[in-house]
Amino acid sequence: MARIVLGDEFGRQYAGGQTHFDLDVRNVRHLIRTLDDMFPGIGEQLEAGAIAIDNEIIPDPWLNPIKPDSEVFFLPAIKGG
Amino acid sequence: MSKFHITATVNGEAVEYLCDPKQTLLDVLRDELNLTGSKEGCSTGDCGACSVTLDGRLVCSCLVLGVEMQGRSVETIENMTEGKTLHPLQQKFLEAAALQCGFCTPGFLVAAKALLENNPNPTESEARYWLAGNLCRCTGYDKIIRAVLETAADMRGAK
Amino acid sequence: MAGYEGKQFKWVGTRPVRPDGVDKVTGRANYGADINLAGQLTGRILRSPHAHAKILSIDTSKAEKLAGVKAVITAKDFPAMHNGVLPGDEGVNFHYLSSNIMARGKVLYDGHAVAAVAATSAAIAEEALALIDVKYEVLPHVIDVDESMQPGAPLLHEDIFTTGVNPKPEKPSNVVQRIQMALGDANAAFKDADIVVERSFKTKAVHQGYIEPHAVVAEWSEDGQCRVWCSSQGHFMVRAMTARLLKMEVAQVRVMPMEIGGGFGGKTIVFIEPTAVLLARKAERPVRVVMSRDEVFRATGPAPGTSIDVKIGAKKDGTLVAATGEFRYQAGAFPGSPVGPACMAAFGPYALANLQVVGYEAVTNRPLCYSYRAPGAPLASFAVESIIDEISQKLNIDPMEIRIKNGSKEGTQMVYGPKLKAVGNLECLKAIQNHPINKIPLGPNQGRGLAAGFWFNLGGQSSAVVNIAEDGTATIMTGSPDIGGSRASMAQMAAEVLGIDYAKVRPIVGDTSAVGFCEITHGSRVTFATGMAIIEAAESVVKQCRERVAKMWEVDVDSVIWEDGHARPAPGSTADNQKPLSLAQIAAKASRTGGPLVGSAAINAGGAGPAFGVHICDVEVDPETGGVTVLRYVAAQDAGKAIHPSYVEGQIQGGVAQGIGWALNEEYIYGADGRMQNSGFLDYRIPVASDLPMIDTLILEVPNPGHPFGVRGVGEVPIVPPLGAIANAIARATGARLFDLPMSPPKILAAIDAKK
Amino acid sequence: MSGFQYEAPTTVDAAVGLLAGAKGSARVLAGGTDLLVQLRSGAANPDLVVDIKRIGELRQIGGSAASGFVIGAAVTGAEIGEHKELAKAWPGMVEGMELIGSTQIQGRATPGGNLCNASPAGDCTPGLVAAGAIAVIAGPNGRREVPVEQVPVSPGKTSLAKGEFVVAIKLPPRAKNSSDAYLRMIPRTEMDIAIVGAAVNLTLDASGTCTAARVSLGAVAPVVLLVDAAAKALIGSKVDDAALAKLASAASAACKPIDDKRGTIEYRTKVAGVLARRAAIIARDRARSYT
Repeated sequence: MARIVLGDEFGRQYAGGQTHFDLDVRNVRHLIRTLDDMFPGIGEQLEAGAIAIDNEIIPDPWLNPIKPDSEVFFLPAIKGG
Repeated sequence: MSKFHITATVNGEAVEYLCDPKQTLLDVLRDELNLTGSKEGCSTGDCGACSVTLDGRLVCSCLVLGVEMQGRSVETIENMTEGKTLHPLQQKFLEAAALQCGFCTPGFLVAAKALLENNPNPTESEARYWLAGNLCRCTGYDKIIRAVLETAADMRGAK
Repeated sequence: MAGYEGKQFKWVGTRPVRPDGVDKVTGRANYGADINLAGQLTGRILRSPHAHAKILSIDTSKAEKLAGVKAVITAKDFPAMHNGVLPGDEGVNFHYLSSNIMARGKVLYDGHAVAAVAATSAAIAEEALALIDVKYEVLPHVIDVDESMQPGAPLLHEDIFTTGVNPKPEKPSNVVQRIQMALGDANAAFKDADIVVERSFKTKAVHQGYIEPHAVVAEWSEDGQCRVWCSSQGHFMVRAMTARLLKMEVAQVRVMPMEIGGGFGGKTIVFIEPTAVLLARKAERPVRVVMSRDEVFRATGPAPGTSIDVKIGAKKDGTLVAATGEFRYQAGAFPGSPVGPACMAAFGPYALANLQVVGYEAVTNRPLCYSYRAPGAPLASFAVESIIDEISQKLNIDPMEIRIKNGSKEGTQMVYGPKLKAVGNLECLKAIQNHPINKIPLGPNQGRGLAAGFWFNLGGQSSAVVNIAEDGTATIMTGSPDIGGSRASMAQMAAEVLGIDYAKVRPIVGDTSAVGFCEITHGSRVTFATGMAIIEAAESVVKQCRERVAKMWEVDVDSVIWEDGHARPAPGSTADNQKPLSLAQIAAKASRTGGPLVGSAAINAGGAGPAFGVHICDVEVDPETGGVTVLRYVAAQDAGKAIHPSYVEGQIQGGVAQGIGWALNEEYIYGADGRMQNSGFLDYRIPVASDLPMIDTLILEVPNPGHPFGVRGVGEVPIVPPLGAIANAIARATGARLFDLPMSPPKILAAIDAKK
Repeated sequence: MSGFQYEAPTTVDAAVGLLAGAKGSARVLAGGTDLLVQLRSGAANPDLVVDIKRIGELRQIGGSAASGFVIGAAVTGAEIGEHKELAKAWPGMVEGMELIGSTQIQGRATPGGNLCNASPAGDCTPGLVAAGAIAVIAGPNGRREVPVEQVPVSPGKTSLAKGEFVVAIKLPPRAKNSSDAYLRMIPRTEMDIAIVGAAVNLTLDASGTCTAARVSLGAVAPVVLLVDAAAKALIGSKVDDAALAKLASAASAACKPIDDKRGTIEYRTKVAGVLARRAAIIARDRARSYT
């Protein structure tokens, strides 16, 4: 079971305040679908943001595998100057 | 409003051009004579990117009218090299990484050349004040000022 | 990718002359405004004189009749866009983007475009603008972010409902979003603090201040293909946005990247390019649109003004126990403020177990607020660093010690989620601590200020091609506009991998039809991400060479190694008797061994390592006028691995200079009518050469594990610490601490007098 | 408006003829550092522009310290700065001129232009007013001379009649133990418009007592001020701390400034006194060594 952390923001908006989840997911695409099934509408929001897996911000996370002991964070997109 | 026919000397060569009274020397250089090395950053004389020498005097070409040029002589960045050889300031700017985006660079070089002709041994403060009319947003001026002072020292040594 | 740990570099880390240098010192380099096509027209844009008004009517008939006018356009010439963010739009609302480029129904700021003309001369184009009759119904306006958030404030948009609040609001407002992030329980943890300092800060909007105004030339051919020449931080961005806004096929638009005269984030979005393309299509002639400096200030994408509350609690020994921050950032006329990164970066240099950050973004009647170098971070850092300094004064602890004691490092949990990998925060602090500047005695009215800063750095999509010519020289191409010398670093990295001379590598920036996609040059990503693509492409060439030589030698590829630009027999391999072959020798036989040697790479780079910077400066304040002189400035920064140290130093020095201007004098000044009063370089005061001292730089190299050479982005973090460093120096020089930016002479004198 | 009539006469009479005969609005072009900006922004839309730089007498500096200098209205700041005797006799007036803009601006800007642009913040004008300079004005009725402070009447407006323009600025003969100084406050070190400017011109006797003084302030009223009360504070004193304190409060008291994007009423009023005091100290020390 990977540890999934939504962050306060998405937690309050979609998950009734819950931010931490333990989910059995293969990759990020699968994770986002799973979360969208749990909290309809969250998927599109998560797609627009950035994702960190095991403390590494992943630019194209869709097919990125998630290990059972992985820690996954969803965070706001960052724009540079 | 009919155009004015002007005969002037640009980079040592006699040129003729037609211009509207409202066109600046910068407009003439860039649009009529295709000398685009002088840049337009503000058109109010505040950035120095259009610096040229007019009858030997450093000026902003955006603050000179094209019609004022009759019989006058202007030198631009395009005439700074001696043949195929870069001017020592140009060479030093390259070696000292004294440019980033390069947009202010022609103006700085023209102004710095005028400085060294006027004062071959400037202090850091003299160089900074002489060049205060040339804005650079990339470098923080550090490498530019160093390049100018080092070139001055090299040129004094060469004499 | 091959590992380079411990490798002795030949080119990486040296300071060669940049390949584009000669063109730039001779005036030969071409920027957007330097293009002059046959039959080219001059485009000009009519802009709103009002901060907020309903457009009742636009009558362009007189202008259209003027001799020499070839096209006039208004918003009705732009296709309608979906109002919302669609998946795959990277968060861009194209209805807003289109409405910013040409006002629809309402003008939302002084300088908002309402119409454009193309004519045979600038004089005629300007005359035509004067003939366009726009009838307005002026509406009340709002500029300040706190006022904009008030109930009953003039409403800019009917369709903005604050996100991030429960329950979802039923009435529209100017507040775009509320965001929140937390570690532990800050509000509870304050009770463990021996001292709590809470302050409110106000800052004014500032501009990136690049010297080159936005410029574009657009041309259509009879077969419906469109070519665009412009300077931007991303010609692929210009292509994508222009095609989308004008409902064209992406491949129909070919964007030529001209040299770019500075951007700093301000050229990461389109302002005039689609307008020029439309004018050119309607006029059936090439059209050049070049902004005036006044237009650049009034109608591009400056950084936000803000209102910030920060509260920090500490133990007597200086240990930070809890902190909260509320960051209220102006958006411009449309959503897009960098409040997210601000919340995430504000406390970046500190390891805090209990932290809560809240961010608000509110639209205001000012130009689109867009990216400026480390977007959002400098303002948040100014607030945090000011309070850290005040705490160190109140606890009588050295400001360096308190920062080292609480400094974030590898393993520190960041408020935005991940833990830090190897970073150079403490290394920078110690480098500054050991710098000789600390030994220089300060005179009367002088003060020394310290501040630390953090920026994420980005990776992302980049493409690169390495072509080997028949004589073994290389031309390398990327799609990343070179804004500060990246062509030099690309060539250095290619030369390093290929093992050939730097002078034998010629780098270019390819247009959108010549090279694969590259994201915009932003987020300090080019040397990191595009450089990684170059390395990968060059490594592919090396692999091809080894394979071909293996065939020639009739050995397996592992028997061929690559060293100093030569294929050599692997020691003790079956190829032992073979003579090494140089890249030139291999290239000369390419036609006999499988054709051209071309390496290419298209990547989506992860692993961008965060950057930290620590700055210290000395200032002197004239107690009778409030004038500030910056006497000395030293900046230390972790570059991971400096590919071209001169340009790393240049990035640091440039960021520092911008930060000093931001701290002392730069601001958007608005009249009661909501119009900008200082839209020129005379009264928008960016630092001039005589304002600044030499800026001493210390480059530290804590390798980024996410890059083969250890590279970290370096371009952005240098602008984060200066605001705090200058504020702290002024506070220590005068005994009066300022909480408003800019710290201009009248404000400083008032603060000094108030203290008497 | 796509253009204007441009003329570059070579005599004062020809210039007067053009200006007097102009149909519609006419502007004099000297250095052009203000006029060209106004033309570009649309703030000025003249029908006629008369370039006076080809008139010989306007491009010369004549006279001497003893007899009094005559500075042609179209002489540039750079040329004034390079005139050693002028800079020695009137260092304050010269540094005021040289503070206008950048090196590039100095290559064009003129004292006549700075005076006739009639900005209360013009850096050259306070020095000229403190010097007691006279403007020589040519017009359809011949030439007349007026104290320079009578040329500007309000921001952007002068007392010149149609057909008139300034041809020269006369400085009085320079007595020994006299000197002057000009200081301005700007947020940067260069390239700014003065928030406040102060010029002090004074003469000492052998004992170091101030026998004559003129104090002028810029950017604190609609026009550059000549402040008699401030001068009185110096005259008869040894320009000591007590006199300087009186000078400073008299200078501040004379201010009638506005709040604008460049400064506040409070700030301008306070700093006017500070700069007047500092300028007086510089002028005093210079005067002691001027023979």
